Amino acid sequence: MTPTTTTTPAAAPAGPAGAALAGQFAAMLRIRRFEERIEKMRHAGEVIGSVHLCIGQEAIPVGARAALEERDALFSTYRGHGWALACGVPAEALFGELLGKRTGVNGGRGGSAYFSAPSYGFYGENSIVGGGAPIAAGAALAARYDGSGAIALTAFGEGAMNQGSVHEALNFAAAFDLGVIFVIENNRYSELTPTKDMVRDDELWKRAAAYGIPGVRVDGNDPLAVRDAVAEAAARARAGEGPTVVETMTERLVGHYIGDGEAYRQEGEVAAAREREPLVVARAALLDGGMSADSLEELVTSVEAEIDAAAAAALAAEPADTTTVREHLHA
Amino acid sequence: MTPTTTTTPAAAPAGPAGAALAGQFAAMLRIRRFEERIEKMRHAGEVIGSVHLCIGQEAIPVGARAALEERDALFSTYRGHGWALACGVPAEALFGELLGKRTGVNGGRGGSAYFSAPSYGFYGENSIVGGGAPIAAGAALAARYDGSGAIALTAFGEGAMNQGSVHEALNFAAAFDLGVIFVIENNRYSELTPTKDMVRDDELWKRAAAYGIPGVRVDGNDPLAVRDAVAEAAARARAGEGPTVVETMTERLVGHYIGDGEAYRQEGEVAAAREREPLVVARAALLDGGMSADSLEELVTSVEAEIDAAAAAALAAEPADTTTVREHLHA
Amino acid sequence: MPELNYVSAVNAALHRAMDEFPEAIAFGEDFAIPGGVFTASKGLRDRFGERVFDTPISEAAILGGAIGAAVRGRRPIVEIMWVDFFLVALDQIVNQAANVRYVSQGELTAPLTVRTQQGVLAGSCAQHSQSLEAIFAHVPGLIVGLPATPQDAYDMLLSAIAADDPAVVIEHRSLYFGPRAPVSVDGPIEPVGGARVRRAGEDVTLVTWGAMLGAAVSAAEQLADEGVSVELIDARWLAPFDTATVTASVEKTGRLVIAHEANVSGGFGAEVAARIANEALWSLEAPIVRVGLPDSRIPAAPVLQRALVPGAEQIAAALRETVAVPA
Amino acid sequence: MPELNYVSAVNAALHRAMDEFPEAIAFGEDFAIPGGVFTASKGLRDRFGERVFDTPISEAAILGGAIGAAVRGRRPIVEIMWVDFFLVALDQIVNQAANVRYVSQGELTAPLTVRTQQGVLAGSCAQHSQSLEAIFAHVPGLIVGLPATPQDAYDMLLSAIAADDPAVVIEHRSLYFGPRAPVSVDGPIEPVGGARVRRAGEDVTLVTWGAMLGAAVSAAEQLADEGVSVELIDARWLAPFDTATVTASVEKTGRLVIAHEANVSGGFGAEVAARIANEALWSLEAPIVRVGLPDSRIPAAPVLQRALVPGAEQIAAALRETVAVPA
Ligand SMILES: Cc1ncc(C[n+]2csc(CCOP(=O)(O)OP(=O)(O)O)c2C)c(N)n1
Ligand SMILES: Cc1ncc(C[n+]2csc(CCOP(=O)(O)OP(=O)(O)O)c2C)c(N)n1
Ligand SMILES: [Mg+2]
Ligand SMILES: [Mg+2]
Repeated sequence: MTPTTTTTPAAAPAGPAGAALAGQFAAMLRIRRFEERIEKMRHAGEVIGSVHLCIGQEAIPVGARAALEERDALFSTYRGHGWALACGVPAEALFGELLGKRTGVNGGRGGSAYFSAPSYGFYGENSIVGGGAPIAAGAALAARYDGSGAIALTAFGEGAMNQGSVHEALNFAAAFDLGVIFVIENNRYSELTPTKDMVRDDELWKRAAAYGIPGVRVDGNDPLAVRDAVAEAAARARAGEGPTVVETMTERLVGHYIGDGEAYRQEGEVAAAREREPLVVARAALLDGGMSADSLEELVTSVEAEIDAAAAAALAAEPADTTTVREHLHA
Repeated sequence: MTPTTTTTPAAAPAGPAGAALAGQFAAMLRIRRFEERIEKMRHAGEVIGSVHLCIGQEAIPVGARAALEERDALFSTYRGHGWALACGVPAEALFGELLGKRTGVNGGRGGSAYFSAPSYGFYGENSIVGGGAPIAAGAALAARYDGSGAIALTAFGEGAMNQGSVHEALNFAAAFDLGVIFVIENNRYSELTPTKDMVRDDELWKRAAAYGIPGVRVDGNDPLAVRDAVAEAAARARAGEGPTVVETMTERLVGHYIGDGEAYRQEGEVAAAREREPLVVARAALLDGGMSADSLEELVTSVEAEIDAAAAAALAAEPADTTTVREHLHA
Repeated sequence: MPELNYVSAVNAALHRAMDEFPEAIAFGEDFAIPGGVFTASKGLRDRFGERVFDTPISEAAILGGAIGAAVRGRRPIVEIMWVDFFLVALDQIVNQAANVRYVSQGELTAPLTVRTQQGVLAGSCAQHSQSLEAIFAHVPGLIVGLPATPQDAYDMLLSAIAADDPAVVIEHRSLYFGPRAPVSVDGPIEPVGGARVRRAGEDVTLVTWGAMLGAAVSAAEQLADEGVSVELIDARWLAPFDTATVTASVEKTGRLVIAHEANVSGGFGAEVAARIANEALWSLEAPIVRVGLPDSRIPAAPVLQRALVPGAEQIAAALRETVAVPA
Repeated sequence: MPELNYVSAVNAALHRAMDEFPEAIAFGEDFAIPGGVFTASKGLRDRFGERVFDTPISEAAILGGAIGAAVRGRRPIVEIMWVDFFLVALDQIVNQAANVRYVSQGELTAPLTVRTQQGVLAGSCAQHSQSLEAIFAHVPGLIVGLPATPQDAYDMLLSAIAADDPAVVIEHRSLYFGPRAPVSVDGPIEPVGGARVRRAGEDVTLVTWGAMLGAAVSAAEQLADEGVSVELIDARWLAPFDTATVTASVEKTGRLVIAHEANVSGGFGAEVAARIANEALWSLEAPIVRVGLPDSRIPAAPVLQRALVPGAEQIAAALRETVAVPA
């Protein structure tokens, strides 16, 4: 399944790589604009509660999802809007969820940090650090029996690598050759704490060796690099050869959550990161590759129009339905 | 602190290694005879409840304890009688504990699988697989602040390496250079299940690299090899250089617990193990090294006499005190 | 009807579930090839092959694995060997499994069953002795049952497995190798829920569940000898809890004793008392009395355990105290 | 007396504890250099250096680390950022910490304090919203407190830290940045335990704790306007629980309402009801009523949360219902 976007690049650079990059640029931009709009909605008090944006990290979901198929199951963390969008969840239904609308993917029950949209292969966010890793292994286990040939992918932050459940999931999947891909979104911070101070060796991909499985580190700001690494892992998973750890190196350009004062940043850190962030890099590559500034602008405009429309529709929707709030506790 | 034993080898082979081996033989034999007696008591209905014997694994506690000092803190699993004896806990108080006597180290409250004797540096067994690992890291943490120069050692089975808490403890200790030694007692089984089927790579010492700390695998049936590996780890720990993983390879000659039918054994497995078990090996080495059969016999007799006396005294002691059963819940 | 002891009834139910639900899979520590440390899963691996397997000592992976498999169409049956071990991975059942259906508005479901066992057995240590049903019963979204007889070990497990929601079935070690009883093994699978009046009576209501049923029966018999008629209710399921049966009984007897092995404070007996103090207060002719483990940790020595763990004697005393209150 | 809001009172208590107990150390996720995600631990690292540190996202290591340090002479104060996260490592507090003193007959002790916070805040998701005090209060050996005011945030935390047993102090996010109040910061450290009558009354007893106190006060005020005099008890500590104060009040008022944010079934309100239904049954002139979150998972949308989470209105309704019962 390629990343879903309503915008098909008008005049992408020549060749399949160029076309792929243009598509991925559009998909990343779509996430970026979504997140930016959410940030505004949060500040405006339209979205309420803790929100974790993936601004700067968009290449990971976009690249990873491009290497998967529709039948596969994907599990993310609370920082999951980008993953859902990459899976094809309509922006309107996602806006609706965060706005607490009836039209939200979970009718407002999940919220920013814990929604799911399984019909798009998005098996959900998880707000417990590491909580999704064993569940993803279980999804891969299911594929053992159902003949679907499906695999699973779970994404989590580098800080989650210190959580017991992730360790257990890695070993469980390795021992039984489960078709699951463990994607580490390494943005260098565990909330407000530099993760390098919480581990001895911050090359976390190397921990794969402890479980006897392959591990790789790639540029998490390059969607094609992520796609290729995940594609390799996916091939292995689908062939019954078990799990892979894919560590993707990135930077979060905003706070851990909206409102984070970011006192932990080094001088100039975010400014430097903004120079190498995925949209900047992809935009330059597209222009370098021969895409015209006009075509690019057209692409941007069309993505922005889509997001605007989705936001407007979501804002206009009915609030979550309080009359059914007690339903669906049990079958 | 050398392993405590009331028996000083009469005529050990020449040289310090010979003397050490004779001492360790006596210490291992003391554990063996203790365990054998417990087995009898269990079958006789004098000891009641689940009992996990360390028969075949005695070289690990004896060797490891020989590399530690009195100020250090030691944490074991439910398979901990040998560790306690190696720490110098009197056999009588240990018999008493398992027999549910007032004179038991915890007055019968701990039982076979969850007792402690901190005045001997034995901070206790743990009946939750992996539960003791973070606690041992905490004991090492305490030493940071108290100027004691103490270190901690935690022993657990190879199966425990798949438990989340052990992972967290390893990383926590590694990240903060805590002076704790992680001793894996690798007897190849997680209860009734071969551990090699539960991991992809059964060289568990290699997992140390995931945490950026040294790992080593040694012959766990050779107390001197264990001692040396632990001594190296202890030096590192005391120097503030952090934790080490010491994987000690051994074989349990009996069931996981008394009563285990051992259906999981391969044909001839235990018989082969009995040829290379620590007492057989040490006995041969002592004789080879020039110790006379008579001296050896004397040593054996004296250990057995000690165990007999301890058992008899424990059996004669008062049962646990029911009148105080509600005490010590709170300060 | 085969004569089965409790653990064989569990085993029979597991066989039937694997047979009737092609989507069922089953796993746990020492579960498959060894057949379970208490033989509960004996023969499953031979019969159902790869659908039954052993796991590493990784409770979070077992429970999380069950959830992931469940949301993808399987019907996992897993074992947590002791309820105490649940505590290393409670997140997976409370924060994860229990939320699946509700948060997704029913788009996802987690039809998984966790079998575990609990309680004090002579010599069991403090970390292998707790009765923790109250924790699970405080988690909306879970089904919680404690079978007390071979028939219920069979029936309730099947009901839990057939239910399309996460269920925790808590067995008790002390029951596994108890007496055999005829067990009907070909009835339809009932929905979860529903208490059973194990003994009808007029003077006082005794509510219990799990392994305490045996002691409750003895106590009721003792009281019968003394001329007191005890209505004994085996709650069976704590979630859903059959309040109506208890209320109806108390309305008849006017007196209520609740007995469980778990610690008194915060035990599920409190919930039963609270419901009655709300719904049937005017029927009460005596204070509600709870019998349970006094609030203490649990020592290993059998002599100490006997001094703490309540049994028929304590229940009988509570019944006597309750009926002695003048109407 | 400084004017402090709740979280600053927590902060002041932490500073005082680190100052007065040289053996105290303090750690948790984002606790030291960042000063805590809610600023509770601000300034500690600067002032106490290495005695205060940040940890990996490893709750078992945090809690186990605290236990190990405690049995070796330290007095650890640790933070579990949300009570929901406790569930990934509950073993360490239930199977490990709570057993230390009892099993060793007092030879070992675990004088550690875990601070955590809980509850629903507008928009918080199902995995960040639970109120789990009943779980801890069901674990003998633990001290459990829920401070509701800045003064108690200060006092109770110090009491917990000074106690030589494992303590869980459960704060509530919604209180952190509430109004400032004068907080006495140089009184002696009290032993743990003891409820407070926040408002004396004659007609009905209202027992609550934690963040529900605010709603309870409003409800009591509403009822006062209606001519009903409510005796409002802030339980403060669930373990040890001050039953005597509640019993004495119910003996006076004859009516009891219990309110908490936790789910009703299996909540600690059940324990309070059960104790009264045993100790003060004859004083009751109306059924005991509990107010709590109906047994449900917790949705994120504020509008849905408001439809579930009880507040002053629900409490007032329960009080009215209770006083309406004819004597
Ligand atoms: C078990 C658990 N512990 C702590 C938290 C609080 N918490 C939420 S996000 C986070 C940091 C996670 O860092 P990382 O895994 O690197 O992911 P990132 O947020 O950087 O994407 C923490 C500690 C939690 N949600 N769950
Ligand atoms: C958390 C937890 N899960 C499961 C168990 C049950 N159990 C007790 S011992 C054991 C096997 C442990 O194997 P290993 O770590 O290799 O130690 P060994 O017994 O071989 O010394 C298991 C699964 C437990 N006590 N705690
Ligand atoms: Mg991160
Ligand atoms: Mg082993």
